Amino acid sequence: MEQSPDPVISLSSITKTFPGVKALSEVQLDLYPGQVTALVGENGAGKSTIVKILTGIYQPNGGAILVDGQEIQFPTAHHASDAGITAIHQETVLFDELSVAENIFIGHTPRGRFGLLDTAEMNRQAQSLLDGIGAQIDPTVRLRDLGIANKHLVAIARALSIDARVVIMDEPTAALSHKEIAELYELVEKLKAQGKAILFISHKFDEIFRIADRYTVFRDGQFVADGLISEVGEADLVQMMVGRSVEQIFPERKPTVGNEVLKIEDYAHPTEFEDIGFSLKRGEILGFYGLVGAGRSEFMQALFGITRPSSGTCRIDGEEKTIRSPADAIANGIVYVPEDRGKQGAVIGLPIFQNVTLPSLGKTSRNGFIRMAKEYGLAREYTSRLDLRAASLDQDVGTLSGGNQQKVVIAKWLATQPKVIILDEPTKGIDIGSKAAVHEFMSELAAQGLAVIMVSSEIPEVLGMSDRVIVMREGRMVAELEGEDLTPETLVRNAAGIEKA
Amino acid sequence: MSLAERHIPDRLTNPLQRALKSWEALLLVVAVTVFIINSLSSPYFLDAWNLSDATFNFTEKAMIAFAMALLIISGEIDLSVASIIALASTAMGAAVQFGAGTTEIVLIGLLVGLICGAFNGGLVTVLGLPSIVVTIGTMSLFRGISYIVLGDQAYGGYPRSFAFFGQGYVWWVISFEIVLFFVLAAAFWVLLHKTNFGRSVYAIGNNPTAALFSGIRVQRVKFILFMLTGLMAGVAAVCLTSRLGSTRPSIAVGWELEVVTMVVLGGINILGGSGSIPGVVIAAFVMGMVTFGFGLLNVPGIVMSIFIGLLLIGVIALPRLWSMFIARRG
Amino acid sequence: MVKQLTSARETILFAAILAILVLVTTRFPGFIAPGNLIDVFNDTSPLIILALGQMAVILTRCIDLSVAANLALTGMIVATLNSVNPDLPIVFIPILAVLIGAALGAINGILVWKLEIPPIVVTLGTMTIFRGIIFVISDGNWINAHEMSPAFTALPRAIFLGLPVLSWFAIVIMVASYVVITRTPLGRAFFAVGGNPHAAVYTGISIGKTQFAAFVLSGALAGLTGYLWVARYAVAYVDIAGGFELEVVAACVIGGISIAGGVGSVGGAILGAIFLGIVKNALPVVNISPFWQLAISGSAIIIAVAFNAQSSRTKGRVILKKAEHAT
Amino acid sequence: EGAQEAAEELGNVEIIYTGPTDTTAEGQIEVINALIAQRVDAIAVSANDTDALVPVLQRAMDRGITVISWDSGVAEEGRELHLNPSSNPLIGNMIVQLAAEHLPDGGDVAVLSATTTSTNQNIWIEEMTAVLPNYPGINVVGTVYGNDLADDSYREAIGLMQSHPDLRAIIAPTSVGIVAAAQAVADAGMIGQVNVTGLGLPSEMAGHIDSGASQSFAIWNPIDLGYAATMLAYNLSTDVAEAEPGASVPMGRMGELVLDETNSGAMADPFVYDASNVHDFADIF
Ligand SMILES: Nc1ncnc2c1ncn2[C@@H]1O[C@H](COP(=O)(O)OP(=O)(O)OP(=O)(O)O)[C@@H](O)[C@H]1O
Ligand SMILES: Nc1ncnc2c1ncn2[C@@H]1O[C@H](COP(=O)(O)OP(=O)(O)OP(=O)(O)O)[C@@H](O)[C@H]1O
Ligand SMILES: [Mg+2]
Ligand SMILES: [Mg+2]
Repeated sequence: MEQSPDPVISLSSITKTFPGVKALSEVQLDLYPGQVTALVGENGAGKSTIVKILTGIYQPNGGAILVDGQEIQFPTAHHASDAGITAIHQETVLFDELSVAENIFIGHTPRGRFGLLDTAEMNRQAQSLLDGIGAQIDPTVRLRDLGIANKHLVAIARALSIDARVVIMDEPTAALSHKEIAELYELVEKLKAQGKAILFISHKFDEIFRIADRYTVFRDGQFVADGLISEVGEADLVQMMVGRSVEQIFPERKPTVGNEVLKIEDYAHPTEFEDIGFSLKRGEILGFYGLVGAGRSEFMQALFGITRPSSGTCRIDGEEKTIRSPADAIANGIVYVPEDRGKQGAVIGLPIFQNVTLPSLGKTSRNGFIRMAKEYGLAREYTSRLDLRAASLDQDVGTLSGGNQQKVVIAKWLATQPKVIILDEPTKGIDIGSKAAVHEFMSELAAQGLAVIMVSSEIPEVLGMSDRVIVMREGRMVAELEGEDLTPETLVRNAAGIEKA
Repeated sequence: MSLAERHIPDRLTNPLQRALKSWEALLLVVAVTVFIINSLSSPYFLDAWNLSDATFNFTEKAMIAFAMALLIISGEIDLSVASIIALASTAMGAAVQFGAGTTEIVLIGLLVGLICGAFNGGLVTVLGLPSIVVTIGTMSLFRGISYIVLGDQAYGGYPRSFAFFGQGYVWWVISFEIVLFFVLAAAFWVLLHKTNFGRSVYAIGNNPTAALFSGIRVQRVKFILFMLTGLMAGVAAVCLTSRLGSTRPSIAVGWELEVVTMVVLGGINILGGSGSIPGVVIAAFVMGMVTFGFGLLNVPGIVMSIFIGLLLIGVIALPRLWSMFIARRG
Repeated sequence: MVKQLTSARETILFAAILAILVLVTTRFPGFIAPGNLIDVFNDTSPLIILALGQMAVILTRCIDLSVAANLALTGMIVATLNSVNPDLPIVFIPILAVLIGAALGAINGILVWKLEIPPIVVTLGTMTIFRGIIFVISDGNWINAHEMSPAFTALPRAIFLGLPVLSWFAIVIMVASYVVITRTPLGRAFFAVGGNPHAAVYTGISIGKTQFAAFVLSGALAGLTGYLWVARYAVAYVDIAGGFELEVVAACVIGGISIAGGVGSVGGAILGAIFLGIVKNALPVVNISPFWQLAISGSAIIIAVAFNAQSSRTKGRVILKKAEHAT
Repeated sequence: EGAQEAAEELGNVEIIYTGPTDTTAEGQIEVINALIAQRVDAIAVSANDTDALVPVLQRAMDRGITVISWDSGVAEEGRELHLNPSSNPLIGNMIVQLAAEHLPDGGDVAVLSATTTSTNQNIWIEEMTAVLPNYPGINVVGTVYGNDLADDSYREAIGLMQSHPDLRAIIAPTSVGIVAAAQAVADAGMIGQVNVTGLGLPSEMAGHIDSGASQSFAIWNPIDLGYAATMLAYNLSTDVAEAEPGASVPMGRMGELVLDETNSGAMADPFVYDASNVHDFADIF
């Protein structure tokens, strides 16, 4: 450590409290020029919170921020970017109604005559930024017309549009496909070469070991350790993160496959997907793999009754059913854990226990009248099975970290005791400890005879958990893989549409 | 995984403590203050008959406010309620001309309210239009139909027995309207706070997408809420028409804003998602008492409205100013 | 892409306006005489000015229900000032009106910004408070034509290049709004704050300050309209422009400005106002019974909004290659 | 003012002058409730709605309060007597006569009223229609409503001039409407062609008489009206007089009010103002 240069930015004894939660308690963090520092920690460890403090979105309750040894404060996001700090945030914080170029430059648009905004100049600069990161996006299109991956690329371009010395990336790869992730790595190398200090937050260990030079570990809002990546192993890092060792990531399973619960034939939608058909048996875990934007979520949402397919049949336990709404799907034992937790999963504003019982109100009430004791009972049962971390059950879900919100959403569905559970990216943005819990839980569910559909973009997860995998590309089923055929190579080949060599 | 059971308590603060710090408690303090100021400033205030007369200042509006509270919690709004009163009242008046009896008149009033509510609800839920805009439109449309029917005429000649709803007394100074007010308050309290339906209203108000993904029939619940609001406007139309004994198209002009003011004063979040019926009940009393108290002091109505406006902003602003003040000192 | 979508919406509205004109002309040919159209535009000018201010507010996810009361209060103040001190040079009057209106708007803005009270609550409150203050200032009395100086009442109706000054005010404000909304950081901020307030914070835009600016703008325009209104009708009293706030909001919504914030265009707001203005002016001319007017304008609002929603309905994403080519 | 004058003359009377937030019947009811609560001796009301106030006023009478209506009346069962500022047939005749005087050859005339529900407006227009046959050549082409709002009235007046190019006069029996119509005529450059007349206040109309937009208009003296209403209320509540058909009730310097079969009576004839006298009164009311 002695040979490293002075840090560009250094945080010391930073404390941040929210009503009822101490998100950060006297933590420290140093970022060095030309180096990538990985910030690791479980869900709710306070990673995103420190990012928001660094970018002027939150004000710390205590501690100091030193830039080049000078103490400084960031009352607004402008102050932080003026000090040369830029960030790609965990949530995509962009404007659907504005154009790509406007999104990239909002807040610091080039000015032309009379101090008015210079649109042409802005579009040109945006184009060159996008080209620079290998994104094929027209800067004049409206953001709402882009897919989720492209939106993320715009967010990256936006961060780079500020001439920064410190670049922060909070889970930048969560929504990106392989190709885009590779390009991101290249970009990181380029930034490093330019001498920028990079803070990289990720739950994916392969990534961290590939690109980071240093690490800092937080646990439950406290600083645990930091050092050089070259001096630690994966197991040590995990140990520091969770305060215990996590040995085996995917549970050993002996699938006991029962009779068929769900049979889908010829599901099609005018614009999103077509020709989808498969069958699913009790106790089975069926994986759905594909690149982001392959239409998996759209199909699952049609299956769950959010959108209506234009044709196709759905049989449950051999009986043909028409699912017109999520209420129908739930009544027929199909439930869906959505991908967009904040928008579609948790009802922020309602307490945890009410979130859990929302789809099971029929069970916790008598003749439509609520029984509180039953509600608390049900909520307690399922949240403790998922090892939820919260101060109390009547706390607003909005005050939980992302991973814990996900647990509440899963608990909500398990409480309905479904026949088929669809999990759309169930471990996206979840820390390694909770991830293992979710995986264990999934196999437990399957062992109890539940049929599980798991949509995932992570190959290890798909391979580790699924008994069978369906690959989708551009709205169609392109392969159904099982046993021997199930290899990383076949998955990627089918998902990307590459011909066999 | 350390399965050392992490115990999560049900609640951190006990319900009583919570109630003491609530909006309703604050409002109750305001209500008691208003009551005391009124009785000190006018010798006429503390008189059973006068207080009874004063309740008419708010009962009809409050009946609509209960349903509007649910609608606003669900994230929608209905600005056409006063116009629904006009249309329902017109329909009742027309029914009288065709020789309808009291029962038929009341049924027609309620039915027209329900239909108007369904019309709003249909435009909002089936066509997916924003309710604030739809109901600005139907606000003109419903009252406009009354004008087409009645023009510069008035309907009168309501049967004697019909007068009971707006002018009748159940016992001594206890009017039918105040009894109905309390019955409806209790019914809406149960509906919002004690039933699955009420729970889904809150869920929809906080996050309609997640509510839909949780199997709640969002559009159906909203449609029912619009019908309920229309129905309550119909109930108010029956009471008001009975109290006035006649119908003109200009009946209840401007009530929509008073109803919304009452709801907001009652602590219902105008953005949806939170609020309670007891709050609305207390707010109704506060507004009624304030207008009556000022009336006794012969303050012109327009000056009174300054006070209502200040009350509306002040009741929300003061606690925030106070906590800002505390934060600055601490 | 942006242009395509907005212009599609505006074209429909424009077509609707033409259709009404044609319909009215079949019954009363004089309506589309240039002179009359100028009159109609002039009559609609206050609505256009107010709709442009309201547009800024609605873009930031707020609503200003106090515009009509602000108009009336500012109108009353400048009229009182003029009657007390008729020698005050006329150029000061509109400037003063803008300042008073902006100050009233700033009250709304501060409450929304600093205390984070929902705008509908704030402006519902200030709406009644402003009206009450007019009563207190005027003691319920009117200020009539002969109490105002001739210059005071003459300004809006003076003809300049064939158009009344009132219309010129509207035209200048239309152009200025276009520049502010499309070509300045403030205009961009209006869209950002309304489109995604959460993200606006991340880009260093202050939500509160932007909303404050929108309220001040709306207030300033309402104040200006207050003077123009009082001078044009040569009378000031408590109830002038009563209920006009809903018409202003209706104009914006008909013009395709999303009440949810972040979506809208200057052209839309103007067309929305003109649409209502023409309906309002056409009805008495074609001899439709006055009792029908309310119902007709109500239906017009509903139909226009339903139309708008239909034309701007998003197709969603297109994943299938086949479907992509088909659309 | 007139009421104060009467109060001073009587010595032992206190006047409470109050009004609702807006001009609706519901608002007036709230005010009347507050007055009942204060156990006033008499209520003199100018009603927003003929019928809607009846129940509450009956309750007032049940509690021993003298109720009279003035200017804009209440249905018979809701008051003891009604004081018309002038007799309705007289006003109906007056307004059309004012128009006819300046149209020796006849011509098209339109009416600009207040709201569709104003009791007094409707009665005057009815009376006017009744006497129309006495004015050959005068052709009433329509009635529009300006809702007693300056802008609506203005727009309606403009609309009238557009849709009836041969319009020669606008009769506005409302003080808001007549001012707005005069302004509209002036702005449209129709002075000399369209004459505005009706009921208005000298203080508001002086300018328009000067400009020629209006040749003449009529009104009663509102000070006298307040005075008379107070006197009547006093005399009824102190049982100096009874309100019954055919009775006459004294009203101080205004003489006596003779009641007809509906217990209503007229105070005095309206007075006509034109260029010769309007400025003498403009400062008074
Ligand atoms: N606005 C807020 N209000 C209240 N509590 C908050 C808020 N934001 C974060 N927290 C709390 O602060 C803690 C840290 O959250 P943070 O989002 O920083 O975690 P994280 O490490 O980024 O987790 P993840 O990996 O799930 O994204 C959590 O306990 C969370 O509940
Ligand atoms: N342009 C967009 N606008 C709004 N939401 C989008 C957009 N693009 C994607 N999404 C949302 O992002 C999610 C992912 O998109 P999509 O369903 O196409 O991918 P997928 O095949 O399910 O892949 P994955 O589940 O791995 O993201 C969906 O929930 C979709 O609704
Ligand atoms: Mg995070
Ligand atoms: Mg997906």
